[in-house]
Amino acid sequence: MYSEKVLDHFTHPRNVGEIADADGVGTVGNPRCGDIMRFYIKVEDGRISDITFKTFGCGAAVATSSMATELIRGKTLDEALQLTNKTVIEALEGLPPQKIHCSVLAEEALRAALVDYYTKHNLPLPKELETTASCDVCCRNEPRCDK
Amino acid sequence: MYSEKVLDHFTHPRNVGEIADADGVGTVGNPRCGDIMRFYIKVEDGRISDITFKTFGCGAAVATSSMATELIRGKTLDEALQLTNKTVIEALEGLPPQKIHCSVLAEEALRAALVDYYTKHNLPLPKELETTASCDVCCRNEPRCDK
Amino acid sequence: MFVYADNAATTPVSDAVFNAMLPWLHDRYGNPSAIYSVGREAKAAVEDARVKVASLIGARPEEIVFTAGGSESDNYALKGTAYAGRKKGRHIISTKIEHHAMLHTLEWLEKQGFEVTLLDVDSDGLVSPDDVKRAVSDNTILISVMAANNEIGTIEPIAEIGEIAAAHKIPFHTDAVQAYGHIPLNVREMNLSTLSLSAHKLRGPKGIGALYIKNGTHIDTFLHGGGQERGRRGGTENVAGIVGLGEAAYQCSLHMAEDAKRVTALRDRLIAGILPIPYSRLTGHPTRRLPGNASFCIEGIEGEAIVLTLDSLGVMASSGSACSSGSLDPSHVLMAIGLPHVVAHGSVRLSLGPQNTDAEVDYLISAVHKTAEDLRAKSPVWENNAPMWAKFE
Amino acid sequence: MFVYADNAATTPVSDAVFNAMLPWLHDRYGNPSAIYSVGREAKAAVEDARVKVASLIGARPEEIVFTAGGSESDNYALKGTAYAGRKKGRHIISTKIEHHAMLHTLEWLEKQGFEVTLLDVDSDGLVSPDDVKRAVSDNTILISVMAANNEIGTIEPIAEIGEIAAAHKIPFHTDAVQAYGHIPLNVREMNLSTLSLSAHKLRGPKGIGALYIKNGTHIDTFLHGGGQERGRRGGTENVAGIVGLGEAAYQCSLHMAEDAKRVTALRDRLIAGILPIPYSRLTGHPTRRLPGNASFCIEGIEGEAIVLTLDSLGVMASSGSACSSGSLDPSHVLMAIGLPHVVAHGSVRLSLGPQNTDAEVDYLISAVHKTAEDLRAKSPVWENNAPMWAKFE
Ligand SMILES: Cc1ncc(COP(=O)(O)O)c(C=O)c1O
Ligand SMILES: Cc1ncc(COP(=O)(O)O)c(C=O)c1O
Repeated sequence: MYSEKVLDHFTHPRNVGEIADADGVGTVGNPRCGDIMRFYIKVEDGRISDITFKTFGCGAAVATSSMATELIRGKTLDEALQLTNKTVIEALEGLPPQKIHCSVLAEEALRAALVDYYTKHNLPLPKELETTASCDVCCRNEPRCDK
Repeated sequence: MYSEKVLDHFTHPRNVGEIADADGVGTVGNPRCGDIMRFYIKVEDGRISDITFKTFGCGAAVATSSMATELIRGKTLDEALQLTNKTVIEALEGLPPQKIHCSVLAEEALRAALVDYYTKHNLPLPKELETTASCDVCCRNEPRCDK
Repeated sequence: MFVYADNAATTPVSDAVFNAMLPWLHDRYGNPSAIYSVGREAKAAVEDARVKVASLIGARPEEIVFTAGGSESDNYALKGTAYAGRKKGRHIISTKIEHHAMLHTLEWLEKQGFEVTLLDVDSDGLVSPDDVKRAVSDNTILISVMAANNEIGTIEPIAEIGEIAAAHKIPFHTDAVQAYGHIPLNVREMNLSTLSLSAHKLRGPKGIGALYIKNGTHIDTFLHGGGQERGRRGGTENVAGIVGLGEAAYQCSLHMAEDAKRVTALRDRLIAGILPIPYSRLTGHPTRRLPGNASFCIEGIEGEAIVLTLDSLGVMASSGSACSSGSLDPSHVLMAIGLPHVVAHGSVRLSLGPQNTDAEVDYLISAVHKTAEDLRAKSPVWENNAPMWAKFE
Repeated sequence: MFVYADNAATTPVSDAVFNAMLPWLHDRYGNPSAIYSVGREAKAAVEDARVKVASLIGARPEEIVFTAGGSESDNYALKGTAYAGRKKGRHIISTKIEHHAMLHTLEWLEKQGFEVTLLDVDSDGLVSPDDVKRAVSDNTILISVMAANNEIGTIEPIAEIGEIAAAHKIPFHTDAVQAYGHIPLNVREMNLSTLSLSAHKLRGPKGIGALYIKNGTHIDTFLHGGGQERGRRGGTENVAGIVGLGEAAYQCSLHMAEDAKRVTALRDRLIAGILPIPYSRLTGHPTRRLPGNASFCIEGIEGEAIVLTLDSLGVMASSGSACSSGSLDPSHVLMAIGLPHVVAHGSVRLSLGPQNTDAEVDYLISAVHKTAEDLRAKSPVWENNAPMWAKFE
């Protein structure tokens, strides 16, 4: 059911951990639903110079976190804003249908970390971040933010 | 489904054939039903000195004919009148339920041959033979004379 | 000599199939629904088999659902389509010569309030597409006609009937248990909604089969359970069986055309060798028949006795006579093609496979001749080289 | 090290079973319904297996019908009894912790107009016989309670419930797929009308099972077809599978008591080794549980991730977490015993069999400890050596 890539990113997740002096931290998900993702970012010269995550969740949740951080690391803030769950899924060589929501969660976690960064640093929120949905409520018999 | 004994009597039937100068011949069954049995008997000194059969029918029909002739050969007429399909079934070490009617047919064939013998020789019909049922009609969706 | 000539009943598993199955029966016992490694390798084997089973009939892999055999597939197709279509109508069209897995399921559906029309066939066992057309009503929710008959081997005009079904937008099922792997079938060209198949008829193992379900077909689940087969058929997958079916289908994709040619030649020689027996006849269509099927009626002797006598000569064959079916009437198929009872009682079917040889066919011919002679010599209905009913004809 | 610890999902086929099956997969391919010699020898093998399967539960051989596995047996028992009893009533009693083969069949029956009461269980997973008694009405036509639960291993009070069913003359079914061959069962003492079992849970092959049907039970046929299984289940018999099931049952009749003792000791050592993990708990009854079942919830980590991490350490295990079941909720069983979602997400089941060793148990203990540590280190809900929800408790 999982691609080799997903299994590899689950078993050897890249960028796990915390950043003590993070510029932005975003947490999405709900423990009741069984997934929580937290992304930590460090921003230098308009670029995401460091990014790490901690994830409570299934194989796909861990793998999408790992892959998303890999794709984002070193990107400019503008580039980071363009990351969609589709890119993550492609990079992982596919996800089973019932696991698509994990990739959405990863996208949301990054956006939450970016919102945190802009807010903490009193910067104006880019348009793209104004509509950030929360995945907190998307549990229990409802499609969980599956786009 | 068939006992070894039935298979043996089918494959190596005893007493197959005709008796040219038979003292009695009895035919029962209906070709439409798929079984016909004909018994030939020779009577000497009140004993059945020879008995043969010809049978059109399934394995059990052949085997019961064979076994019935074996059981009868050499018996007195009175003893022959006592033969029931049950004795034949036991001697064959059992028959599948749907094949019981074959053993009935064998009993009927013997009785028909005896009736023929008594009639041909102008002898009074023993009581036991007065009620001989005919198996000719017992076909098509009715239990075939299964006792 | 031992000759297995009952390949329409079941076939010997081929070496290729046996060897493909072995690891999955012992060392590789993982549950395909499990996400760990030994589960994933079982899953991959199942999906590989699905591709092979699908490609033989031009289906997509996801249109194949594995079942426990032809009977389950037939039950699933009929009950599943009937219940899914219940709101649209209650009328089902099928034929008088279907297998009991079909007929008994249809009887059960009648008890549940469905109406069943069973079409007649002609004396060769052919269903007429015109009859199908005439039987269709607004109320019809399913047409089901077997691809080829198991007793007499007649191959039905499935493509023509499929066109009628398509024109009326009625789901169309075929029981292809005898046909799959033996003759070319294409689910798209034949406009099929569902198709039943069973592994043990094509040198695969017993107890495994599949139902093709065209994408988009409305069908109720028959066997409820876990999420196996994408929720369409519950039960831990019979991995070894599925792998065996996949390999059997694959072997057919390689060898079906050449095997059919060779087996047809054997069959025709067998038929030519047996028909000289006086008062014998071929049953089923003379040319539109399964490559391996040679079925006859031999008058004056009884089918079960024929089978047992052939058995004593080392030949495994079968019969549709009343006795051999354990019922009072000869098989419904022999009745449907209009044979008199006295003729149908002498039914014998020899069915060949690619493993049968020329020498075996020679032996079969002589064994059937010998059997007919032996049994006729013992038969009270055989007089002066003819059955006693001949004089009434 | 490789340790297979998912024996509740499926078991490795034992050498005895494998060897018993082999000839029937290849050389001895006869159809048991055929009357010729190679058919008769297959028939004899099937009947021999039937005796073995029956004797393990005190049934008569003719009370055993072979099926394609536990799911088919469950479907057959429920639908067959419901339809046969339809004129008497429409009410069925079962429990919230049944397998999906039961629950999904019951849902389907509800759609057909039957009424289903699903009883609650206590926090150990036990069904209360008093609840059964209270649920019975004049309209009740079937009571069905599983013999032992597949996820948490709890063994249900079947004998007590059987007495209630008998007192009310209501047919009583049990899904004994997890129990058969593992714990003693007696169909007469337990007043059972029907009992489902599946070979691959007792070191037999996948895709074969049986339904015990007490003589005289009114039950509709589920899988219609030829006259196989005395007309009660159509389809060419899976001879190799049936022989495998028979041998597996026979092996259990020889070794079940001693195996259960040994496996229980392994299980208890495994439980004792895992429970020291902080915020971990055993699920299911502490003592009334299947010999091989050791199931836990470990807080702060997610079940599918546990299974995949254990896989990377060579351990095959399973989980009832939402993710691993592919649904949004943790398993209905974990919900039924009242676990909060956050706890249930951390579910992991290790299930042992007689082939597991002491050294394997040692390895399992260390692998689970390592897994919990690794995943907790990556978990945002694990803070200061406790799950973040601990502070709210
Ligand atoms: C309790 C229970 N019932 C039914 C089943 C279904 O059995 P099978 O997978 O053999 O169809 C299983 C196992 O999968 C089970 O554990
Ligand atoms: C035409 C046809 N349909 C259905 C079946 C049933 O298949 P199975 O025995 O695999 O259930 C058979 C063979 O037995 C068959 O010949």
